Amino acid sequence: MITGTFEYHQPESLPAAVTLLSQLGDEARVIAGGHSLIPMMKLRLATPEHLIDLQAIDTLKSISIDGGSVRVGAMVTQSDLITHEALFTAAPIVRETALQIADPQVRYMGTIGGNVANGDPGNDMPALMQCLDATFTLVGPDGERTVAAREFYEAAYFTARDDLEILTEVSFSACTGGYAYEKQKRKIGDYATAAAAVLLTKNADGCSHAAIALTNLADTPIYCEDASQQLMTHGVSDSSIRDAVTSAMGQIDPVDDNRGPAEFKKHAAAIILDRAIRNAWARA
Amino acid sequence: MSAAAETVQERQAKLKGLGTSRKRVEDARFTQGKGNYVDDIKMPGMLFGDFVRSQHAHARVKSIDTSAALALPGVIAVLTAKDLEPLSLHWMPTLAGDKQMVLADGKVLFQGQEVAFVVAEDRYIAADAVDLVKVEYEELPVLVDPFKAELPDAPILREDIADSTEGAHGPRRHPNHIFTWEQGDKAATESILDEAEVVAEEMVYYHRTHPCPMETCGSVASMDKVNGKLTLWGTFQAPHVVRTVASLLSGIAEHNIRVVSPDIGGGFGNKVGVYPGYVCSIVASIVTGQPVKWIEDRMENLSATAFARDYWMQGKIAATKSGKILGLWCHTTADHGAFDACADPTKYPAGFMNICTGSYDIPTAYLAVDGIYTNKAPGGVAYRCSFRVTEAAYFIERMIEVLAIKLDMDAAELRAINFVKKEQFPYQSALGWEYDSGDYHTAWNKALEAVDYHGLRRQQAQQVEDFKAGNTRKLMGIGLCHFTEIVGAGPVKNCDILGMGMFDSCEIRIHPTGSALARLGTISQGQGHATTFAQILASEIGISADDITIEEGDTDTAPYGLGTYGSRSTPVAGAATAMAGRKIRAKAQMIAAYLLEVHDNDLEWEVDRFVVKGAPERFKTMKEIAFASYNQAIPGVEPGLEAVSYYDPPNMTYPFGAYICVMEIDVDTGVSDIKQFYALDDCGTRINPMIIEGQVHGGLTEALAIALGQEIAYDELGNVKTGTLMDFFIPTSWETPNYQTDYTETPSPHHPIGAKGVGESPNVGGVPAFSNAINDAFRAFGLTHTHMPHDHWRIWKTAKQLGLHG
Amino acid sequence: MSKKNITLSVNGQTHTTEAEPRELLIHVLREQLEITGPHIGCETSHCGACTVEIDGRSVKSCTLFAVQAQGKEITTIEGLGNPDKLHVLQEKFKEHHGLQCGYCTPGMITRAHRLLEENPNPTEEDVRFGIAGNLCRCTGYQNIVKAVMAAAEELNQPEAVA
Amino acid sequence: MILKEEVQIPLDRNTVFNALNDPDILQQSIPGCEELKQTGDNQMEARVVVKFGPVKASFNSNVELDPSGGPELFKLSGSGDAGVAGFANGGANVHLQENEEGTLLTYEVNIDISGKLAQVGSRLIEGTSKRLAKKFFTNFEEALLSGQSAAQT
Repeated sequence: MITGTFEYHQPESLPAAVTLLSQLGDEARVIAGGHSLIPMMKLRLATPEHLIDLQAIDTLKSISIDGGSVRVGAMVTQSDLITHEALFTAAPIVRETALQIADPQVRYMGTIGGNVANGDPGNDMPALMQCLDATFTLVGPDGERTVAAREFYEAAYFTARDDLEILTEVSFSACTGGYAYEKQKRKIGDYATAAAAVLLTKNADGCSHAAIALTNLADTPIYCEDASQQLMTHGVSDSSIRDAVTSAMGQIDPVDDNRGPAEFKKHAAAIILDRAIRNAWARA
Repeated sequence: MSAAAETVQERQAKLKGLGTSRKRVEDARFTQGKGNYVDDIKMPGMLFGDFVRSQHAHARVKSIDTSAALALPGVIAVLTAKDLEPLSLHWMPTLAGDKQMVLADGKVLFQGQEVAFVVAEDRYIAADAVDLVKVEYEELPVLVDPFKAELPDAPILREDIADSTEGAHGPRRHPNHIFTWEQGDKAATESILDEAEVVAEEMVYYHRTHPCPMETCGSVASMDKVNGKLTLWGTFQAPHVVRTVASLLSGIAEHNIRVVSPDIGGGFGNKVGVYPGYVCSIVASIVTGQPVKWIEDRMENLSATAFARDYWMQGKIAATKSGKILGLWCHTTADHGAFDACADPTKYPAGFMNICTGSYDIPTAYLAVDGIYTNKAPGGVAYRCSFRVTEAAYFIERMIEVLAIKLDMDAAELRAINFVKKEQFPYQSALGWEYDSGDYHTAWNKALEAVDYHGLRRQQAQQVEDFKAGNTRKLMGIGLCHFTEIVGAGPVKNCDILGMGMFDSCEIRIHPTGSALARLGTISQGQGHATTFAQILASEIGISADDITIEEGDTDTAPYGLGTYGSRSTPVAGAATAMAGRKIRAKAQMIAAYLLEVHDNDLEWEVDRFVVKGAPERFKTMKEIAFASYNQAIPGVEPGLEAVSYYDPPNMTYPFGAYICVMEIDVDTGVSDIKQFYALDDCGTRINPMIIEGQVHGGLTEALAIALGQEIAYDELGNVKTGTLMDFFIPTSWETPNYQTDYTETPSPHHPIGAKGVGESPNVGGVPAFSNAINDAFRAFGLTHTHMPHDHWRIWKTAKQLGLHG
Repeated sequence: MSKKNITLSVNGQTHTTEAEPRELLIHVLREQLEITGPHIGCETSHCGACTVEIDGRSVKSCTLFAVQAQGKEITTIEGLGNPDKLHVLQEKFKEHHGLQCGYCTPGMITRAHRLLEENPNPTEEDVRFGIAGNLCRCTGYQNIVKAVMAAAEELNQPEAVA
Repeated sequence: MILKEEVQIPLDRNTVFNALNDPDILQQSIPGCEELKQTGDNQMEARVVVKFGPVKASFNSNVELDPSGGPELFKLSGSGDAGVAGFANGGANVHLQENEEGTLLTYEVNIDISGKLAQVGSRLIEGTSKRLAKKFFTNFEEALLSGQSAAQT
C-alpha cells in the first residue's frame, strides 16, 4: 500500500498554515495525527497533492484550564488528554473517552483536532464534544470564528468547517457532576458499534444538568436534547431513563455494516445509553 | 566436581533432551530484530513486482493497455497472460489437480485476482504503474452462493472446463461442480437412520476464514544467467515442493533451482500453496535478468491468497434412546472459490474430513463432499489444522451437542458413553482410519474434575433461574469438546502432494569435536524446530541440544522433505530425526566396541555414552567416539559419523484432547466474555513442555478468533468485506483470556519416540469448545444450533429469535 | 516528486538520507538505513509490527511519512539492547517463551519498553491494555504478558549492592 | 442498496419531466459532475467526482435515460468506473405526480458499489449515497427554478 505523490509542507505558525491552505486550495489536506488520512491515502482513495502538517505549530499543543473554562489546542493528542491531570479533574469524561479510542500507538499520534474536524461518524470525540457543549475555533483566510460542536456536523465528513479553514481549538466548561462514556466495540481499536457520552449533575431536587450524545449511530454524532431535557425535568429514575432512551433512539439512524445490521445497533445503542446514564448518575 | 563424577541424572539434564522446557535458540535473533524474513532480503539491482488486480468478482477482460505504465520512468516490464502464454505459464497446476490462472486469461473469477504484473525499480514506482494499467472489463453475473451454483441458469464460471464431465476426482455433473467424494457405507447408514429410535439433524456451517499470518506472502527470485541457476527465496511452508513445481513449470532442471525459506513470520497454512506472485517473480527475473521481489500487502493477502474452511455440513446422527450412537451421515457442500486450489494430499479432495466420527465409536457412517466453484478466492488450506480436520471436529462436536439436546441428556455424559475405549485401540473407524492410540475416558474425567463440571452445571442452572427471574441479563455457557486429530501426513502408500510421497527426512553430521549439524525437510514458521529437533536428537545421540545446530529450508543443503503443515513436522520429520540419530548411534556403537576392545553386544547405551556391560568404569562418550570416527582407522568402518533417514510413517498419529470453555453472554448486547478455558492435550511423548504450552495458547487464540468473529465475508456482488485488519478479526491481548493447560501422555505406538504433534490441536479442539459454549448458553431457552462466527450481532440475533429481548 | 533531505537520529546515530515526501518511515528505516527489526504487518495501523519509539512515544511507523519524523529521536528494537547486553525485556521474552515466529516481536518489545517507562509497576490488566495495539498470531499473548510483568519486576529490583 | 425519497418542486410536471431529460440541467444537478455529453438518443457520458472527506473518486460513467414512461415516470440506468477506487452500477425510477403545489417526485435509486470503495468504505457508502441523491434533487430544483426565473426575465 503506497500513497500517491504529494508535496509536503510543515508550516511553523498558524497564519502560515492558513495562508498555505488558501494558496493551495482544494488539492491540499491538513494533516494532524494522520491515522485516518494516511490509510486512506495508502489505499489511494485519498490522493491530495499537498499535505500541510500542523505538527510544528506549537501554539496548537496546549491545554489550558482557567477557572471553569477548558481550552484544548487542536494538536493535543489523545495520549496528552489521558495523562493531563488537571484536565482529568476538570473533565474526567475526556480521559474516559480518549482511553477508548484506538490503541496506545494511535493515541500518541491521534489529535483531538483531527478527531473532531474530519467528521467521521465513527470518531468518539465529536459526540463527547457535543455532550460537553464544546465550541470549536476555526481559523481561515477571513479570520477566526467559532462554531458550537452541536452545530458543527452536517453529514459524514461534512462539517461547518470551510475547506480553507483549520480547526485550531476546542473549548468547553469544566464539568462537575457524574460522567460516563460507554462504548461497545468488536475489539480494541475498533469504531463503536454504539457509544454514548453522558454528563449528569445532581442537586437537591434531582438532576440539574444533563447532556447526552451518541457516537456512530447516524452519519453525524447525535446530541440528544430532548432526552437530556427529560432527565433534567423528571429527575433520574427508571422511568425517566426509559423515556430518555426512547427519545434518543428516535434520533438515531444507524446503517448496516460489518458491526451488524441497523436493527442490532439500535438495540445495542439503547442498552449502552441506559448503562451510560446509570453509570453517570451513580458517579454524580 | 569433575565431569567424570557427574551422575546419570546430571548428565541427562545437560543434554536438554526430550521432556525439557529448553529455552528457544531462535529467540536471540528474533528478540533483537535480527530475524531474516523475505522482505529483509536485499540484492544489488533488485526490482520490485506488484499486481494489477481485479476489482470485479466476475468479468470478461476485454483489453489490457499497459502503455501508460510502461511509459513511467523506472518501470521495467508489465507482464500479462499474453506474455506468459508462450512459456505455458499463464496457468499453473493447483495442488488439488485443477489448474489456476497465473494472470487473468480472458476473464477474472474473483475480486483481487491477478491481472497484470508490473516490474519496476522500486515498490513506489511499481505502485504508481499499477494504477496506470488500464483494463477494460465486461461485467458478468456473480455467483457467491454455492447452493445456487448448480441451478440451470447459474453463470458458468470456469469456461475453460465447462464441457469437461470428468475432473481430477471423478465425474462432474455441472460446469460449476468440481467433484463428489464419498466415504463409508451409504446404504447401511441410511437404513440405520431409518430405523433408529432417535435421529438428530442439523446444518453445520463452518464459515470462510483466513490464516492471516503476521507476515504476508512474498518471494524474491534471482535468475543468474551466467551460471544458469535460479534462486528463489520465499514464504514457503514446503520449499522442496516449490522447487519441484518451479522446475516442472519453468523447465529449469531441479539441480539448477535453489529454493530457500528464510525465517517465516507465521504460516498457519497460508504459505503452503503456490501463488501467482511466486511464479511472476520468477518469470520477471528470467525476463529482466535481475532479482525481483514480490511482497503482498495485507488486503491482497486476505482477499487473494488461500482462504480456509467454507464448508456447509448437513449432518444426521442416529442413536438409541439411551444415547448409544449408531450411525453418522454427512453431506458437505464445499465452497472452493474460483479454482480448486485446496492443499490436500492428492487422493483426498476433502482432506481428512472422514475423521468426522471424532472420538466416538460409531459403527456405521457415510460422508459425501461436493466441491463447488464460486466467484471467491481459491484456497481451502488447512488453517492451523491437518487437512479439513477442524471442519470434521467442529461438525461432530456440534452434532454431539445437537444429539444431547434431542435426547435431553448431559453432553459430557453422552460423550463418555460413546468414546472409543482404551482397549479398542488400534481402532478401525467406520470411515476408514486406524486410530493408533488413545485413552479418552481418562482425559475426559480429568478435565471434568479439573473444572468441577457438575459444579459449573449447577451454577449455570442457577444463572438461568436468575435470568428468568429478571435478576441478570447474562447467561452462562459451558462449551465441551473432546477432539481427535489425525496428523502426520503421511504414509507414502496413500499420501502424496503432486505425486511426491509425504515422507520426511533428516540428515545428521557429527563434527569431530562432538557437536552436530542436522538438516531436515521441514521448515519452522514459529514452532521452534531449531530447539525441539535438537532435543529429539540430543536424547538419541547423547550430545547436548546446545551443541546441535538444526538447519531447514534451503533445498541446496536440506534433504528432500514435504514441509511443515498439518502438524506433520514432529510425527514425520521428528521420526526421521530419531531414526537418523539411531543410525548414528549404531555406528557409534561399532566404533566404541573397537575402542573398548569388546564386542558390540557387550555395550549398553547410557545417556551420552556406551558403557561396557558390568564394567561401568569402562565407557566411551559420544564426544570421544565422534573424534575417533575422524582420526582412527577402524577396520570395516568408514571414517566420519553421518547418517540420513527418509521416514515413511506407517500410520498417522492421533493426538486428542479435552477442552472446556466457560463463557458468559450478555443477551442484550451480544457481547461474550470467556470466564475460563481449560485445555487438556494428549500429544503423546512431550518433547518440550514449554513449547507445547505456547502452541496451545496460540492455537486457542486463533480458535477464539474464528469462533467469535473472524471471517472472510463477501457481499452478493463478490466484494470482500473484510480486507483489512480493521474488519478481519484478530483478537488483541485485551480480548484474549489466560488459558489453563493440562495433559495426559499416551505415546504413539508406531512413532519412534511416541510423539504425535500438537501445534494444531488447540485450533481443532478450540473452535468447537468456544462455539459450543455460545450454543450451550441458550440451550435452556430452546436453541439447538446457531452458526459461527459468534460475533456480537449474531449472538444478539439468536437471543432475539429465542424471544429473550422481551 | 522531488526528494527531500531527511535527518533522523536512530538508536543514537544520526542518518541523513533522501526520500520522497510519500515514503513511509518504515520503508526508509528498513530499506535505506537497513534497520530491518520493525516489520510491516497490516499497513493500516492495526497490527503494531512496525512499532518504533519517536521522542518518547510508541508510533506505528507504517502510518507516518519519514519527512514527518525529520529531526526526531527514533529508537527501534535494535537500539534497546545488543548481543553483549540484552534489554531485560529481550531476556524475559526469551525466558517466558513470549514469541514464536518472531515477526511481531520487535514491535511488541519496543511497545512494552515504552509501557514500562511510563508505568513501571503495571498490573496484568495494564499490560494487556498497554500492548493492545500490537497483534500476535502465534502466542496467544499469555506468555508475552508474563514476560512483560517479569521484566517490570526485574527492573524494579533495587540495584545489587557491589 | 435502495434509497427512496420524495421531493416537491413548485413547477408543473411537464416542465420537471423535460428538465430530467435536459443534459444542461442534469450536469448542473449531479453533484460533482465535471463533464456531461450526449452520446446518442438518451445516452450520455459523464465524469462525476464524488468527494467525501479525504476520499475522492472520479467516475467515468455511461448513463442511459428512458423517458418512455413520461411524464409520469422517468427512468435511468448507468454504470461508472472510478479506476482503483471501484465502480458503480445503478438506476433510478422517478415518479412524477402532479399536485396543488406543483410536482411531487418520488425517487427510488438503486446503487451497487463495488471494488475498493465497497471493501473499505462500506460503512460510509449508504450515508454518502443518500446525501448525494438528496443533493441532486436540491440542485435540480435550484437549476430548474433559476432557469425559470431567467426565462421569465
